[in-house]
Amino acid sequence: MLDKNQIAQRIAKELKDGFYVNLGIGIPTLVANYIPEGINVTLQSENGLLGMGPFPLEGEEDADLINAGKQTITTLPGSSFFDSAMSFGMIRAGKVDLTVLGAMEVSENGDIASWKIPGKLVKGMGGAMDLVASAKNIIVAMMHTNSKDESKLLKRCKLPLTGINCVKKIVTNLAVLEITDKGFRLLEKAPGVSVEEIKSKTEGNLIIDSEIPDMEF
Amino acid sequence: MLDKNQIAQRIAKELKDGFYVNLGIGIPTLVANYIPEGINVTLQSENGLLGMGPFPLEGEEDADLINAGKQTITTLPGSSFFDSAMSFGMIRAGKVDLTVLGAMEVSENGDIASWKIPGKLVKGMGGAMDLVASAKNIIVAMMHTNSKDESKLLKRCKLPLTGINCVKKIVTNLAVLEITDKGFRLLEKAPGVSVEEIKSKTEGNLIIDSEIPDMEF
Amino acid sequence: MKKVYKNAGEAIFDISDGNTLMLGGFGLCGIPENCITALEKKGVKDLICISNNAGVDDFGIGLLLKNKQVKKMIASYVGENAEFERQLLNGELDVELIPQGTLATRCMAAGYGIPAIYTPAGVGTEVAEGKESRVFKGKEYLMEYAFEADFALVKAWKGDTAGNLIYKETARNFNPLMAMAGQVTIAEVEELVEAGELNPNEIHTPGIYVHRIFQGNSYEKRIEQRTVRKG
Amino acid sequence: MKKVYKNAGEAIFDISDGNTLMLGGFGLCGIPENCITALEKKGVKDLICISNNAGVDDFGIGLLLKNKQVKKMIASYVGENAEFERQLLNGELDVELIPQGTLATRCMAAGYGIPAIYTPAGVGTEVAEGKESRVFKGKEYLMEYAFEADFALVKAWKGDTAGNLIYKETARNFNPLMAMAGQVTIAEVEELVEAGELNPNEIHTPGIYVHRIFQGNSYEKRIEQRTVRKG
Repeated sequence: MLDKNQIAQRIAKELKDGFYVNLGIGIPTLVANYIPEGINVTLQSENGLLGMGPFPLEGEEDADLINAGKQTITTLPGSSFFDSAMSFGMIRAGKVDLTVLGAMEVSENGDIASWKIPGKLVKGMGGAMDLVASAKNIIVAMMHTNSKDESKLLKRCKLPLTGINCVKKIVTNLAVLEITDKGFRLLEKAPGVSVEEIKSKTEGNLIIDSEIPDMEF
Repeated sequence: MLDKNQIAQRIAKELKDGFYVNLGIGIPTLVANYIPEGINVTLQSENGLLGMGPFPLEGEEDADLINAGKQTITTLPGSSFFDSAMSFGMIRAGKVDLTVLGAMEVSENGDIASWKIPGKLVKGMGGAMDLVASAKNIIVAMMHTNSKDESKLLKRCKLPLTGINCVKKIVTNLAVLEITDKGFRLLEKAPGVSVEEIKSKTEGNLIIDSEIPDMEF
Repeated sequence: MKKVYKNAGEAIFDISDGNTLMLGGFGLCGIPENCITALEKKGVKDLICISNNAGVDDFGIGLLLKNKQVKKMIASYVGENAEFERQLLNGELDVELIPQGTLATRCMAAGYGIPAIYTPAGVGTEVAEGKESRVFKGKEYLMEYAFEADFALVKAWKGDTAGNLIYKETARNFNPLMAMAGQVTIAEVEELVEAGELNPNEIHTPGIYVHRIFQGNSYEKRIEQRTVRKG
Repeated sequence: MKKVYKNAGEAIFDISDGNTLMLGGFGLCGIPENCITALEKKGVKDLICISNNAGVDDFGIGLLLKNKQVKKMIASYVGENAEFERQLLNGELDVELIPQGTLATRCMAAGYGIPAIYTPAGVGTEVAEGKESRVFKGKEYLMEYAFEADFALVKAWKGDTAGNLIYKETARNFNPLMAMAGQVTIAEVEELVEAGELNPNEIHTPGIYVHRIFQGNSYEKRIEQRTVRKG
């Protein structure tokens, strides 16, 4: 079973040289720590920045320089600032190669629910609906089950949707899966996790059409 | 009867302090030479400039700094450059207070024809259709009649239209007129020109509802 | 026609009860601090505020919420504000949540005189309810209308007496979009210079969009999430 | 992933017969001179060119026209070119004239992933023929679609190895809009510097929109209307 950092590490393997990537809040943010050697990736922050760097050194925080999670950050050489319309413009136009974000639920047809729990206070969708509606390639990073040990990979999402038919791949603490016409196709399993366990914790249709290898990092 | 410079001079009297103004090619360009004392006007050039100044001194021409007529120009303090989408954006949003442009024909309901003569080569409408469709206040600067001494102020335009119901005021070599629900309302006549002459050279409905004063400059 | 005002209080003199305001900023970054304080002091009520966020309890739009000056909030994310939560649950506050890119683009559309645009954000979700949708090249989009606002309150880094604005880093965010969209746009700047002192090639918001400008003071520029790394 | 190319010839290597190209510039101001020369040399034919103007007889897109490489021209104003006129009257060339603001906005829409926008330009004229129109708040607008182009060829003043671009003065014009809209965007710049040497706050076109960049040479920057005043 993977921890959050290992999920991030596995997702980082999906990065290709030259990619522009938008990383959501939570596990997705950790992906930046595992960018493979020799691969040059540019991070987009939807509040108006390309070329996001690491957190600043203590004392070098700049209130005018934050990411979409409102954290103080830095820029890397070759960065640029722009307004929010251009930021979502480049997202909508498919210029961002990969979007990694968290989710509460994903359905077997690629729907995602991530922003609202009825009965609980609604905080808002922020940029998530724009991202999932437009991104060329969406990877969801999440735990395979919720705190009640219920599957988060469902036939149909129960929570209000963020977007439909959009998720391409899911990396959980148990497995790597891709969305196909017929449901979740199991690609890899976490070291020490059995296919049976993944089956039992996946409510949506699970396709196992070959020997399932262990994830590599 | 006015010459082109006097038409421009009369139009300049319509300028108000703080106005943003777009001046078309031809007579409208001359308006810039007659901006009244104490009135601060900012000229917009639709190729991407606010704060257009006069032509450069000989030897100071800058190929990267032209107006919409492709003439070398200069900038004044407080100027700004922007792209063509923003330029027409501010036009469309009604931020430009006054647009002055030439015309081949104007009809009594404010339609304007200015870009195309069937049978002759079509050069294109450039930004004229955007300007007339969006400007808050459009003044047409033109001769009252064409080279065959036919009226250019018509019941209906005969040439292909540039825009409809858009012209507010017309300054010709003979008169100042405004467009009303019922046609051209004569406001002023050029010094030495009779109301009868204006009547005879205006094909569209001409409203004369008071004593017509001479233009003042 | 002077655009320069002495301070926020003078610049917002005619903002009235029930007005719709756009307020620039993302979180607490790039917000019109001086204008917000002046609005709080003026005590205008029943405001409709369009802003990406609603500030925190004791800063930003949170100040206006605490003071019960806001009737309706149009935003994309409001998760940082307990007072907001309380008023919402008590039915004291109306809220409309819209996707962030839609919010940004509806402001831009207003500034560009485009009455409506199409975006895929929200298709198939509750955001699409009651909205017209349309398929272009096999993909579904929602039609979204340009915003209207009586006033836009924006914050820039540098400005000049002609109203030209330059923003700093990610404090740009919604500011240039809202600046274009206000019926009346009021800009507060950290540094106000004479027309001619800013490079015309580096202007983010041309002065034509800015009706009033003043040099703000005492900027707190509060940081919401101070994150640092080890040296 | 290197974006930097040695010269125009290498950067346009895969432009092929029948491709749709956007070319930046207004008149001869801010046109991709090096790319045009390379296209002329390469001899690709049946091009569909989207550009505000068509150059003059012996410069700009005029060079491609003279060489009979252009099948169709989409522009707002083409009045400066006698060869253009000849080909058009002979039926050798197809031309589509559209309002300048519509041209600009259709490029921007493409770069922003917005499939269609509404503009009042052309309502009631022959430009409206065959187009869908719609009334918003009592005013009629035409629906205009985002442009598509295989390649966008743009010219900037400064660029860096990450593809960021800064334009100079009115040479900006259509360049940033087309840069956003190309399936492949090729930028030629007067000065190419290393990533990090341009101020990120002053970038006009973020590098994400630019796929290839090279430092051009021998810029002629011809002036169409040299107008001067007495000193």
